[in-house]
Amino acid sequence: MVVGRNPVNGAMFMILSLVGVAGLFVLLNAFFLAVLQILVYAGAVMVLFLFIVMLLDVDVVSKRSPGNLTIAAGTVSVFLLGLGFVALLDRPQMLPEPTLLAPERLPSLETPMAFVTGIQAYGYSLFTKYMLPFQMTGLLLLVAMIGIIVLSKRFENKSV
Amino acid sequence: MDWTKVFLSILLLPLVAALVNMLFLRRNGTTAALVSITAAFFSMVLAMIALFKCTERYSVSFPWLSLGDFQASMGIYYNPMTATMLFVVTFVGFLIHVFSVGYMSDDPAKGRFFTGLSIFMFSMLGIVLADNLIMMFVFWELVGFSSYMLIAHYWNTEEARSACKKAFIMNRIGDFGMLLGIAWTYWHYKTVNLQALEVFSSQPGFVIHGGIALLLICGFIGKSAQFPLHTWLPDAMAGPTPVSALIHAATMVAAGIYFLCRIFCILDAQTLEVIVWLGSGMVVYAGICAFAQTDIKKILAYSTLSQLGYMAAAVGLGFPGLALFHTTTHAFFKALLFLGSGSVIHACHHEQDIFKMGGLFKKMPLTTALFAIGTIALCGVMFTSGYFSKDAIIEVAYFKNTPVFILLILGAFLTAGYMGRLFYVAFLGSPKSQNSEHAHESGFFMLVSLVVLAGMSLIGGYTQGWAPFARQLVSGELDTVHHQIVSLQAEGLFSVLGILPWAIGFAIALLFYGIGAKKDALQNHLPSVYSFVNQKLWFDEIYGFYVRNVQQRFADILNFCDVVLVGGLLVRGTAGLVGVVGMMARSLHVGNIHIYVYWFLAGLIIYWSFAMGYF
Amino acid sequence: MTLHSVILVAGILFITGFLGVLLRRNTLIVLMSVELMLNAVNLAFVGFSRYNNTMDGAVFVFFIITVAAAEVAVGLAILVALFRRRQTVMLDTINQLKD
Amino acid sequence: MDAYYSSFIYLAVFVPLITGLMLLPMNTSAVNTTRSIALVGFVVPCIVSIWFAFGFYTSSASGEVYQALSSVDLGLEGLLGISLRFGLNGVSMPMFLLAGIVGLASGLYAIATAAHRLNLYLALLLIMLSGLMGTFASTDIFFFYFFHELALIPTFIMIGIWGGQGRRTAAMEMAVYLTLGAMISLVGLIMLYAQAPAIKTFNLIELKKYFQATGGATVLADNTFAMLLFGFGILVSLWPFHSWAPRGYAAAPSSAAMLHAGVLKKFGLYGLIQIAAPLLPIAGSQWIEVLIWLALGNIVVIGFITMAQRDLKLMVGYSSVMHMGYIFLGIATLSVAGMGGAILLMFAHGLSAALMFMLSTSVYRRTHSYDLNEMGGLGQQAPLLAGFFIAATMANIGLPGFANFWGEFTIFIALWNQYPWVVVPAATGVIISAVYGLRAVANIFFGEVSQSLKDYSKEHPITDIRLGERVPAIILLVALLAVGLYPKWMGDKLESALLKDYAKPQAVAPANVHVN
Repeated sequence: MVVGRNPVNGAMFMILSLVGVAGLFVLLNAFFLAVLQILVYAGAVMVLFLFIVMLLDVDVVSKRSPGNLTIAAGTVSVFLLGLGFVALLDRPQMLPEPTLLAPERLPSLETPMAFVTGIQAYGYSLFTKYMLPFQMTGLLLLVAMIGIIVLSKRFENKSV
Repeated sequence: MDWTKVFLSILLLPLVAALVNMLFLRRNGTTAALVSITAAFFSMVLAMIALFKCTERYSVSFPWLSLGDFQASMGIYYNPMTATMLFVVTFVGFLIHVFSVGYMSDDPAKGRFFTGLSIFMFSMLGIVLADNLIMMFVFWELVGFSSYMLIAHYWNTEEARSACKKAFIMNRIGDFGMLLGIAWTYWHYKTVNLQALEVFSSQPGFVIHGGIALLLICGFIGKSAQFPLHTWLPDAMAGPTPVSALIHAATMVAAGIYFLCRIFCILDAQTLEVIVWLGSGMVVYAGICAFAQTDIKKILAYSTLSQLGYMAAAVGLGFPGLALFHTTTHAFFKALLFLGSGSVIHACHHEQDIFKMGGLFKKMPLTTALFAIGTIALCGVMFTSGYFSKDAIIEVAYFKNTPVFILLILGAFLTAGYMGRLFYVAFLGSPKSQNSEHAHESGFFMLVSLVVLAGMSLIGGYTQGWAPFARQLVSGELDTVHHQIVSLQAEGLFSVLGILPWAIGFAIALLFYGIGAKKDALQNHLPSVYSFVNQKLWFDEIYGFYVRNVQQRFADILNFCDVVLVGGLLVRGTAGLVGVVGMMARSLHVGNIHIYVYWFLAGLIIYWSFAMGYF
Repeated sequence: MTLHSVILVAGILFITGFLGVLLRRNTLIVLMSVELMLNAVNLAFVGFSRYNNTMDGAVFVFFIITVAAAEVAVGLAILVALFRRRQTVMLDTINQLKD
Repeated sequence: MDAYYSSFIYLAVFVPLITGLMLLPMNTSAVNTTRSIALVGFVVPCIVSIWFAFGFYTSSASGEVYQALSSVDLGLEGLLGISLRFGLNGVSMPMFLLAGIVGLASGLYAIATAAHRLNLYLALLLIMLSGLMGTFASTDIFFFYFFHELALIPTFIMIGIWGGQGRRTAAMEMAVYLTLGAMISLVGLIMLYAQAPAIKTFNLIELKKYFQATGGATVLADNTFAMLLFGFGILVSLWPFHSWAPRGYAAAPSSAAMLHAGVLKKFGLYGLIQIAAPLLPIAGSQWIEVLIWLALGNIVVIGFITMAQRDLKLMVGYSSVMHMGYIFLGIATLSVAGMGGAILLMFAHGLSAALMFMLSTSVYRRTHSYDLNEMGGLGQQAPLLAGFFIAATMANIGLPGFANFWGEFTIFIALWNQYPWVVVPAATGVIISAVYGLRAVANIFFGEVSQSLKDYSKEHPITDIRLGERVPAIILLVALLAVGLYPKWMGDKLESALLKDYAKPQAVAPANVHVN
């Protein structure tokens, strides 16, 4: 995706990596998120991407070597990544294997909710502790929807 | 009889009249005049009833504002002083109202004028009745305001424009000191009630604070136009003549003297000394200045200043009763003189220069005769009212303070001199201008008030005829003076001194100026002396210089600093700084998304090193 | 399954996305790369959530997915609008924001 | 009973807001409908405030100085301690009344002098009025601030759209200063909130109780007071943070200037009196000396600067800045008398400043000039305008009979008790204001008709003051006189509230011996 220049190929690889991440979620016992990942990302978002790619029908652009600064930035970022790994490796004692809790155990609302695989836990969290952000997200989606409508509408008027 | 209601009616009737005039009768001058006169008349009647019937001290007080430690009240304190002044103010005020009907008959803004007169009466009566310093200050300021409005009556003339401003500001300067004095009194004596102060001061162990007294008399200096705030008074002649009469004779300038008498109990010896010298200095200074004036009203204005000097000297010598006595008689004859001059001016079609008058005795004999009565009363000719009051003050000075005595005698001599000059030049001889040739006797309203005032000028000095309660004010002090003079065996001296100054003054004026002179003899023969006198010791010039070159410059410099430093450097500078920061921030926004990525990376590095504890 | 490995994968994904943003000039691919970075963060979130044994991280992922979906929708709308106007999706030619 | 009373506060706050919002989408051509809707929005708060002023009882049996208390939880009470709380005490009542009266006067003036896009103009004015009523009626610090901002923002917009010369810079300068001041005071208010973790509320009454119980003599309290003092000070144009005021007012359309200079500017002073000083008396006393010096700067320096002005509107603006000095001095006494005088003067100055701004616009309408040197003799053509202008000037320079006098006088007396030497320079302001006030009157109205006025009046015949200008002027003058002639009715209400807040720290004040 990063190396290839064709956006369609890129999008395909992207789907691949998203599905991979979903698999990792499954491994981490976050089944709900994995499903969500597949549905929203691989299902909706990437389809949207592909749709736009097709719609715009962008050609494969001419190759242009990146600037020195870009290369330097890339190097630095890779270096940082390496540094992070080294830092992680330095402290093996901080990495105990987390134990999994029984998925059916329901948490009480006062104490921090323990990690549970069941979907009910998400419901509890969303409608209690994260009520306000949840509402805000709803608002955000609404705003995004209106924004998209306005964006597409305005340019149509102008182009006519 | 419920005296509270009586006094309140005296006070509020003019206010009601003023309100009615202001709200409904702006265009209907004649009705407005009627309303004001009615109010003044009933005020006068009630004041007379009080004078004869209310024979005890009377006080009543209403709380007016209370905020923690600060308690202000409005109230009435009635004592012989109040009785006398009430009568004088309402009586002279009423006559001036009557006179105004004739004098202002053809003025288009009669409604406004009578509104002003009524407000003036109201504020003046407020001062007279006030039972505490705060209330007095309230009305004190109101008097200043109403005189401002009255002086500004002919508001389209340049003189009125500057005169009214000057009068108000000069008064304000005096009030500034008075305000500080009141604040100090409030906390030092813990009361501003006049009666309470009287009671306190009579208690043993009471120490008068000199600083307070000095601050308080600033109010007197401003209102009574004493040195160095006297310059507004001659200029105030820009107003209509009845106003000049009201301001000079009965009320405004007398308010200063009245105030001194009211707070006499908290004036200390040094302050009294100051007052004496202010007063006696003014007697001579104003007397000399009067010689260089050709405007009939300005001569009278300086004469007022000089007479105020007598009153101040009396207070300063410790005889407030005599000061009020002179205030009373002065109110009569000075009102007479002003109204007489108004009658002359009216007849001469607003010609005010005495060297353009002349021969008026033929055209308007009654006015001339009445004016003559006023003149002799002012000069203290035997058996007129002025004689009694003025001589009493001179006698006091004789046994109290010799230099002051000499100054006062000199003042009496000067008075006769300039009044003689005025009378000979303006009334005798032959007409010197078109205007004076066509002069005619004034109408009924003007003459009637002149006649009454002339009568009072002649008999007002016989205190035996006063109401007993008011006589308490002067009888004691007159007796003291009499005993002193008898014990010093100076009666003979005073029988001579009672005649000598005015006789010599009149004689010299007659010889020097001659009858019906066309030109000022002093200007002809001694031009240098004349011009010196005409400069009036350069007070106006000094104040003018101060205002133009000191105060205004200072203000301009501060304004410049404000605009340039605060407004320019600080504000624009801050705005500029913000702008620079903004420009720097904008240079980061190059529009290329890759650049933002670099910033992102830089932020990442900083964050990472922070997380690793390198910072 | 260790936290280690999860973070390692998340880091690699993040850097990949980052390099994509850095190197590519096609706005579509840049947007995809941003998505990839968000995914990396999601992964790390879930890992830490497991590690700390709380629900918070997992719930956050939920929000991020929602926001990302909205973001993609809006971003693509802008992109379409831009393309209609300028006939290009290349980043280096789109620098009108500067002024 | 309180609930019944307080429903009227809601009426006074929200009727202008609702009518203002109603006007926004109105058709510009429906002038008469616009005017009548706006009239309702202006009249209701005024009537409510007057009714409150007269129905206000001095002290209740329980010693509670607040009346018509009410609160509505908007969902933030549990989280932050914020509720929409309304209530009036003796300190806020005069301000509430002031907002009502000046609001009506400026509204009538705006209605009578049709600007272009009248519906927007009136709508903004109404929103501003709603904010003002809300500010002074709030007993919740958060909403006290919130309503202030609600009133502040329309000011900027109005200057920007309808302003006179140099409106851009003026609006910018004003916006920068006022936002800065508001930010600083907001930080101060939040610091106050943070210092009372035990009660965790923005409720002013609770905070007062808490702070009076605990004292609050800490470094933090000291800093908080400084934040509040300077934040509010900037909002009130405390010298040397004043330069936004004269220029801003000069550029502002008259109704906005009336409301801002008259009422909104009192927000900072009100905050100092109602919040900062009673909550942090000890910290306050640390800052008094600074405050006194700055206030003297307001009086003397600005006084002289006012004298140097040649432009009528700038002069009026500077004089309004100058009078703030007296109020600050009154606050600096931290005593019942001084604070009472300050509130009286705030009330009076609000009215007289509004009147001055209004009348100077009226003068401009007739002469098309603000240049004092070019004018002259207007009194002949417009005697009634001259009369109103003189009355306004006299009120402004503190003539007895107008409320200003009692304010200034009380402040001087109160100040003398603690700082006698400060009174001397402060009282020179009495002379200074007379000098510039009377000069303006003399230059505009007295004397002969000036050449430029003659030239101008040839083409534009000069008329006297019209009914639409007369009515608001009379409203303002009557209010000034009502307090000026008999200040006790307002003074008693003030005293009852102030005694509760300021009696304790002033225990050392000498008892006032009064002999009657």
